[in-house]
Amino acid sequence: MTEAPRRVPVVDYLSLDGAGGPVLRANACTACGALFFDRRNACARCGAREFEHRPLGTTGTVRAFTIVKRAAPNVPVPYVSAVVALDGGGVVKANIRDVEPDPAQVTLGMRVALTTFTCGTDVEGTEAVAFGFAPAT
Amino acid sequence: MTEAPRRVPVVDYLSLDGAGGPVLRANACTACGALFFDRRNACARCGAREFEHRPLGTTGTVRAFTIVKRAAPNVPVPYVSAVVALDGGGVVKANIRDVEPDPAQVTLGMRVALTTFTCGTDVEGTEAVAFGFAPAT
Amino acid sequence: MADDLWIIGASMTPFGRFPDRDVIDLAATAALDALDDASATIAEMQTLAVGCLTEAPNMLGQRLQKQIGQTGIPVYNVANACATGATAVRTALLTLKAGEADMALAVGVEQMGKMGLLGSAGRARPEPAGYEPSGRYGSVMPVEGILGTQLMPGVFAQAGMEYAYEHDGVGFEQFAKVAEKNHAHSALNPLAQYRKVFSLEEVMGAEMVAYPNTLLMCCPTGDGAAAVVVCTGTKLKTLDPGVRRRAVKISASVLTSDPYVESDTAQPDVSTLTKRAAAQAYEQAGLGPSDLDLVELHDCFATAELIHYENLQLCEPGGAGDFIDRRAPWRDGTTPVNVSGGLISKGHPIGATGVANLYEVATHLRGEAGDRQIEGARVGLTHVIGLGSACGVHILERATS
Amino acid sequence: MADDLWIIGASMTPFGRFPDRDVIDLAATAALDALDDASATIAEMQTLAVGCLTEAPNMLGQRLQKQIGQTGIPVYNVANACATGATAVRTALLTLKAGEADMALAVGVEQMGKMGLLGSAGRARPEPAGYEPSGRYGSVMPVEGILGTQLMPGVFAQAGMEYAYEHDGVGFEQFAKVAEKNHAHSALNPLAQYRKVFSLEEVMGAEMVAYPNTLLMCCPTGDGAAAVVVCTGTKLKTLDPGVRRRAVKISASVLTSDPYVESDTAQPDVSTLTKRAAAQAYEQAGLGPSDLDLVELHDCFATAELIHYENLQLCEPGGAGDFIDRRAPWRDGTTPVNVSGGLISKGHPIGATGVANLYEVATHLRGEAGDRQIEGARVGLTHVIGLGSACGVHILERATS
Ligand SMILES: [Zn+2]
Ligand SMILES: [Zn+2]
Repeated sequence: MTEAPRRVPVVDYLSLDGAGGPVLRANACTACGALFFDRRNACARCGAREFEHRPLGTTGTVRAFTIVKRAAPNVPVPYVSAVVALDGGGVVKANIRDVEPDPAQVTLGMRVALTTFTCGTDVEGTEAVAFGFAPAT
Repeated sequence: MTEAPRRVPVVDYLSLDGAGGPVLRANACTACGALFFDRRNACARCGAREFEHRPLGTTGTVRAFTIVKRAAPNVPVPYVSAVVALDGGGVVKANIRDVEPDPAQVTLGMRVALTTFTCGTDVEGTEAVAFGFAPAT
Repeated sequence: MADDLWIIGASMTPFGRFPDRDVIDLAATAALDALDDASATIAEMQTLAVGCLTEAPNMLGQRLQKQIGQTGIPVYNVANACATGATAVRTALLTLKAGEADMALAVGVEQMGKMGLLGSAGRARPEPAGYEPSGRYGSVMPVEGILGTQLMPGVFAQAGMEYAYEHDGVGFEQFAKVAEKNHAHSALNPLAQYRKVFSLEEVMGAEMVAYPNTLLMCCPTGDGAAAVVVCTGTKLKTLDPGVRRRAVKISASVLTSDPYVESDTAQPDVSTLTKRAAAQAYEQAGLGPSDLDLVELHDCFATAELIHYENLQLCEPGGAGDFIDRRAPWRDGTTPVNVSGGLISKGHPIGATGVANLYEVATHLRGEAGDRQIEGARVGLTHVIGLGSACGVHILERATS
Repeated sequence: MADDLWIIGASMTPFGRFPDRDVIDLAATAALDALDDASATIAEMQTLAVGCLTEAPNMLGQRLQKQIGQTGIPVYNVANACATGATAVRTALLTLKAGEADMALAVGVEQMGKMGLLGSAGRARPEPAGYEPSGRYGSVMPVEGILGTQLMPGVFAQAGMEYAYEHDGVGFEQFAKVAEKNHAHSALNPLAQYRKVFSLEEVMGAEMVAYPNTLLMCCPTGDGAAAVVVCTGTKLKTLDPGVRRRAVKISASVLTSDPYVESDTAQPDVSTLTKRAAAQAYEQAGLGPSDLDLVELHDCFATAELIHYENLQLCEPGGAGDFIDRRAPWRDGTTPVNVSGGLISKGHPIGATGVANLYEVATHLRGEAGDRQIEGARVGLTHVIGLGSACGVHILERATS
């Protein structure tokens, strides 16, 4: 029996133990290169059934955002949700952190970089770690 | 404000206050005579949209039965459920009361008569009255 | 070989909140009204297709038959998110095209009550026990709000903002103008859930739900039903002149799902499948966007309507902002859009929506739309999209004889 | 005008309990296997129809596409109680007959887990607050168990007992013999949820659920999926000889609902709609019951199978008791019924069932059923019924060339 890990990624496509720090990892179709974040049966693009793990870039561009002010009871508002196109491929949704949740402060096309934060602690003291993006230059 | 009634029928097609005692009342299609126990939009048989209330016979014949031994947690088992064809028209499902829940004691084609019983009491003391059928000669 | 397809009866209930009626009452009302409108009886229907998202697993079609006529015909209970009603119509049409029926009934209905803008996601999140990865993303807890938002208001907000990113002249004000228009239109529609006019300032100043969508830019939840009786052209020829005169031709009927795009990993793409459906529909009908006298499109949020101007080719590529700025989609504009009030103000009982927009367009083509009539309307298009995704597009034409 | 319809690919997953897989895994496995079996790709499918009762509102078809190929084709999510899978197949066939597709994929799937024999009705009843009449019967409390039973085991028990009332020679023992047979058959089927042989005494002596149905006479809940690839005759001619040789002709495809009968007020009538569907199917196929080499029918309970012998014209009127007494429906009898083990022992993941019985019959017609092969099978019939009600019947024939 091993001791319970102290930090776990909130989703399994977030890797916390990469040599270069936290990184998102995709299932890449070996036939066509399409990227997916979930467990796969086959490729949505080409139908092939083989995949390999691939780490993605940690910087990207905000293609779209919203500022959520009405949410489920336990979700703190306001927050900024965005669609981020990663440099080198891959599109992901996440919160934009370290920015005022104000349309004047978030801009379409802004450059962002991957960041992580603790999003919860379970009854055993394990911390769940989520990812987001913060403004980058 | 009137005082809460002390006895209510468990379903509205059971009438407790008929001159001749409890009776089932159907919505009868004025066009084709088809009988229904529920609130109606139109006739399932002919599509007409007018109905009149009609009291049904209180005796009938068991066309089918089952003896239920596995049921939802609060339902006492075993009990006998039956499909009863009423004399004069109308087919209804109900429990057969006053009979052993034993296939040797319930017979297909047996004659039965309407009976009522208290099936619950709410927080205000109101009794819910249900109907069933008992062996008749 | 291919026969024409026609709507000969159409109806919708008022949209709103009807806690004293059940979903069958709503469906039965619409169905009986559509049959009456078609001068037809349930006995003449050879198939029944019913769309209701919340009741999809519960044999609603057969429960409806038990209230309006059990004739033994095939019943299809279908679901496709917010395209559920359109899918029911398409299924009825398939049975006509397949030669299995010459007259059929399609019903869309939903009783949502006050489930709230966020649906079941609006409920509180349970406290975490021990973290265990589960599901296709190996998540250890619900990630809504942690990894962005996947709820409708936010998804459609981001879809609109992506359009704004790609095209100039689109921003909060343009999105808000869409809602200003639809609220104004709804004031003329006695069947609409809301009929209140709001100024642009009021729309923009309302409670923000998910920027840029304020509360007045989001469709409400509600109850309602709509129904159509459809038949083949061969059958139509045998019907009474009064029925034939009011018949509306279905010149195109298309259903699409979302083809792969790279950004699917972030959120569903609501544009590509709409573009494909529109292109197929225009080809089927032999008509183009310039032929349209009115359009009922899926404005679940104001941001959605704006991007569908381009998806449906109502405006030039990149021109959706300009299109609303010059009031083209207003009822007195060049291409009236959502003269019913749209989902934003007419309401959006999910399963009913895709049938109700056929009712709306058919009513205009028949010249029976009363105060909100688009005069001389000859051709109209309906569009719905269900996230996940399904898109239904129909093009209707007034009978030429 | 009418083109032939063919099955060119068929598959089913094992039926059982698969807590480590999700409903999409099951659907994807069946879909990919059926595509492989047809030597086809998802890109060749022009429509997708998916039947899953519990996931009907949740865009399962599109979620499946996201795992096997998002090609933008129309997706139909359908539901019809236990006839859900058959309805998915019929919907795919409609798109072929309508000329909207020449090849299509239909998938049926369900993940029920251990929901138990009574489903959600098996949960405790809440304590009564103040009595208020509600619903269409103005009931002041749930009446299950108070006004008889409307749960499946009891409804089908009473349906069987009504047959026993009307016809001599039918009783507990005849019903039990049905289950004895299906358990015996299942021992030969590697895909069955259970493969255990029981003596008649064991069947009759098992825990009584709802007389005359003991636990061994009731189908289990479970998980599983099945899929078929269907195409038109015109398309078939263009395909490889290996595909054509294994193709199975769909000679009849029928869906019915229950016409009005007086006893509907007590419980759904499962016989009339089955009789009608069978009569229509025989007429469509130009075949009769004596032509059938095997039948897969809807034995959700042993009582149901017995009455369907007559409903499907497999026995003389009133002769269902004699039919089972003389072992006619055993695999070595005159009309093998449920050689797969049937719902009772093969299992009954609701949405999968109506597709899985097509897989079973097609596999025999292809001569690929292994240990359970009915030698020389040329014609087979499948039947499902969903309470409420929907009945699907298909007749399949081996390719004659
Ligand atoms: Zn690929
Ligand atoms: Zn009538």
